[in-house]
Amino acid sequence: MSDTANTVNISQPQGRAPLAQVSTFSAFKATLKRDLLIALKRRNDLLNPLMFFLIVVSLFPLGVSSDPQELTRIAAGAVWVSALLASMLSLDNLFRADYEDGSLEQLLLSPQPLYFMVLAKNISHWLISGLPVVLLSPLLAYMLYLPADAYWTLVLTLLLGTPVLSLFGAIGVALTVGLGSRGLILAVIVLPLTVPVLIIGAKAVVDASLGVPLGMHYALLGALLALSLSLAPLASAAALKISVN
Amino acid sequence: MWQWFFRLGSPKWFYEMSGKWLPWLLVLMTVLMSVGILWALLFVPQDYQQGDTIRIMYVHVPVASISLACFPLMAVAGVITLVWKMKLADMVAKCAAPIGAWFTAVALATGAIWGQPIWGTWWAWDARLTSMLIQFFLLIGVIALRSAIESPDAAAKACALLAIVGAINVPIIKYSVEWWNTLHQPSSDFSMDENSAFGPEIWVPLVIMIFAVYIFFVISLILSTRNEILQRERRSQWVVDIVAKEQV
Amino acid sequence: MFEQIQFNSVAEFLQMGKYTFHVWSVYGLFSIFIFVNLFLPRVQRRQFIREQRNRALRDAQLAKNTAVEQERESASEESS
Amino acid sequence: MASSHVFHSSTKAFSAILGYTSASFLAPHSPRYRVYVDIFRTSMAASNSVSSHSSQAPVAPVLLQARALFCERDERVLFDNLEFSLHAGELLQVQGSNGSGKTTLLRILCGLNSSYEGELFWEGVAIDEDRETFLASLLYLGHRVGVNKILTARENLRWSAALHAPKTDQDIDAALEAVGLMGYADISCRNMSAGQQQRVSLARLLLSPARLWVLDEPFTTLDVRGVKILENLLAAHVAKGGAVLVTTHHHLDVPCPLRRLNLDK
Repeated sequence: MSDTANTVNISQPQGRAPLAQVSTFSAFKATLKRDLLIALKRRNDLLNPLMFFLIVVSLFPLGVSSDPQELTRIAAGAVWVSALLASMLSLDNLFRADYEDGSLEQLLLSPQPLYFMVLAKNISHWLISGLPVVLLSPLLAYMLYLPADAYWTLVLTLLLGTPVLSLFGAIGVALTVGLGSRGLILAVIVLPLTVPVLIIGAKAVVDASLGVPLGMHYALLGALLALSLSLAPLASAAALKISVN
Repeated sequence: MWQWFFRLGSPKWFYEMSGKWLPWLLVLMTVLMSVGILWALLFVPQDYQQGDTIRIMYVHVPVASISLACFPLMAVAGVITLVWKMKLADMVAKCAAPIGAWFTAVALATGAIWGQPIWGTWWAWDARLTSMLIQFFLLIGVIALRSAIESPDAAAKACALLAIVGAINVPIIKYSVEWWNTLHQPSSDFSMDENSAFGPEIWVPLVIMIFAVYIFFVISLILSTRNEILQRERRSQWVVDIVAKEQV
Repeated sequence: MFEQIQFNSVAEFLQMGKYTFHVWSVYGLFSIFIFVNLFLPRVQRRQFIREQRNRALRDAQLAKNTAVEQERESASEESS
Repeated sequence: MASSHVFHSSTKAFSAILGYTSASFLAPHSPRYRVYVDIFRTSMAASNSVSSHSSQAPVAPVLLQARALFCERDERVLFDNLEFSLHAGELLQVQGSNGSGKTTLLRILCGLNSSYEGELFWEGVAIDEDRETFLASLLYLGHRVGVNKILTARENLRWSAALHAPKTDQDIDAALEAVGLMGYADISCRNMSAGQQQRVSLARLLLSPARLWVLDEPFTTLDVRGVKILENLLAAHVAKGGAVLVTTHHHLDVPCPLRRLNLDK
């Protein structure tokens, strides 16, 4: 055994060891790929938010009225509220499994900037749960008799708005991921934060059918997206650190 | 300066000092509040449009203005909690949330009562009321998060973060609600700035009431913070001494 | 500013023009609010102090009880 | 913070003389606001189980150092004024009864738990100041294995390697083989036993360039062969000049310098 001890003392590099050269980008890609792979392997999780979205939207004609004129009036709001709820429902998958199996600790202890790691998870979450909703929305808009002028606006505003929902939602999930019984607390925390997106998005669709120019609406949504892209992952990262504590 | 700052962070020091301030604050509040309320009820002239409902303004506006100040206060306390790990800041933030929620609820209720004769309904999706309602939801979220997390340390940090995120969001929410509201329907002429004839006989009592309610807010914040300090420091000797001494 | 009190009689003051309910309910709500916010902390404080005292008493009692029980147990073991 | 550097270099000189750092009398304790009586629950049981080690003249540099650590959980002091240092080429076993704070200590060292007081240094620099360097040198395996059950063993390792240093699939397969999971690379981890999942997690040790391994109860689910494999991995890492911090109730039988830190009274 003593020769092992000898090698210990001889092979000491002096000074601080050089940093392992890992590009953040490749870690970012790996995280993105991993999350997408997990989602693809769990088809149900992929489908559930979409089905939820479909069902909630189809509840509106049943609950409100099947009268086309009335549905036309509420179409924009109904689709937007349903998209909001669907993205809220799917948020649970964002950090939960990673927290439970310990992968989250590995992520937090990686020498990568956490901002990009959280961003990668956010992007994959949006690709899985947000994008399908955006793609399905024209069909539902048709079922609710949304005026034809507003279709593109609906798709575009959802395209700009649903990432914001994911990003804000991630903060709430990160704050509550360690809680045993989260229940509705996630919704209570996150839903008020999403009010601006809902207001602007739904209003843009209404205004599009009225022929109002929409530059302002897109600018506001874009500003929200830029703001949340730059700040929300930082807040989520900080929240994750608090939650694993 | 820094020494003072960190001494303020000591719960014991705060407890002792606030005990000295409280009587003075209570006297000041009682005087200002009595003057303000009597002035508002007896001497303020009737509004040519609103009649005697103008007197509601002297309650609603001070309460509402403080409920707006609550989120920034919690956010500042949150930054101090996260950066300097000062326990007192978290205690203040913890106590400010329910008090702020109460102020917001009262502001909403008085706003609704004031609005009824004007709108003909108890609730209108007026920009101010709506953004106040959403701020109420945000505060409820912070309180819910606080009670959901068991570890006080994690709860402190999580709520600090949520308060900061919320405080960044409040102006965005306010702006977007106003934008949504003004384009939907013409703004109700219910806001103060549109009362062009706004003489000192109107605003002097209002300023007095705002000061009075601010002091009231500070007093109730200090009172519940003192309780929180006792609760958290219950094992330290000075609290044990207080418990032993106090007549119940 | 204080030219005059705006009301000619107490009854008129209590009536507040057309808005008896509106004005007085707001001021009533406000006074309840102030009252609750100033006195609830007092109540909580007393509760806390009572709790702490009871806890101290309980701890003392508990220590005594366990001592008694242990004695009893050892006694019953001997008798059986 | 420059003072901490200066101070630390003097500690280093000390540690070179004493063999391990016991600079508690030097450390300027930050005044803590705590009135109740401090109970010194922890003491360092620094016993060199390998006798040859203590007689070696040149002492390996200190990698990790903890100074005046205090931690309290649920109104109970877990440890107070805990001091220890971990040298290159050393294995430190943290011992203690259940609930004595072993896991908490490891999580504090890694930075997963921040509710503590005291100072931590990595290679002489406060970890708070240069977290990135520390994290690049750290591999932590916790209670929860960090293996996603839906992914296969290879997919799991590909991701965790990419966080530190990307590896080819050949490397990953070789690592899996080394931990006795040959042929399991494409099996979904859901279909593995707890011990096998633990082994997947252990394969990280082979793939990571980290110098410091922090392992929380790594032996729990392993069978006899698994235990042997892990012990050999630890010894090899230490022999290369790495450092290991491990909690276990298992009696470590490793051919390398071993020190014990006892968190019990």
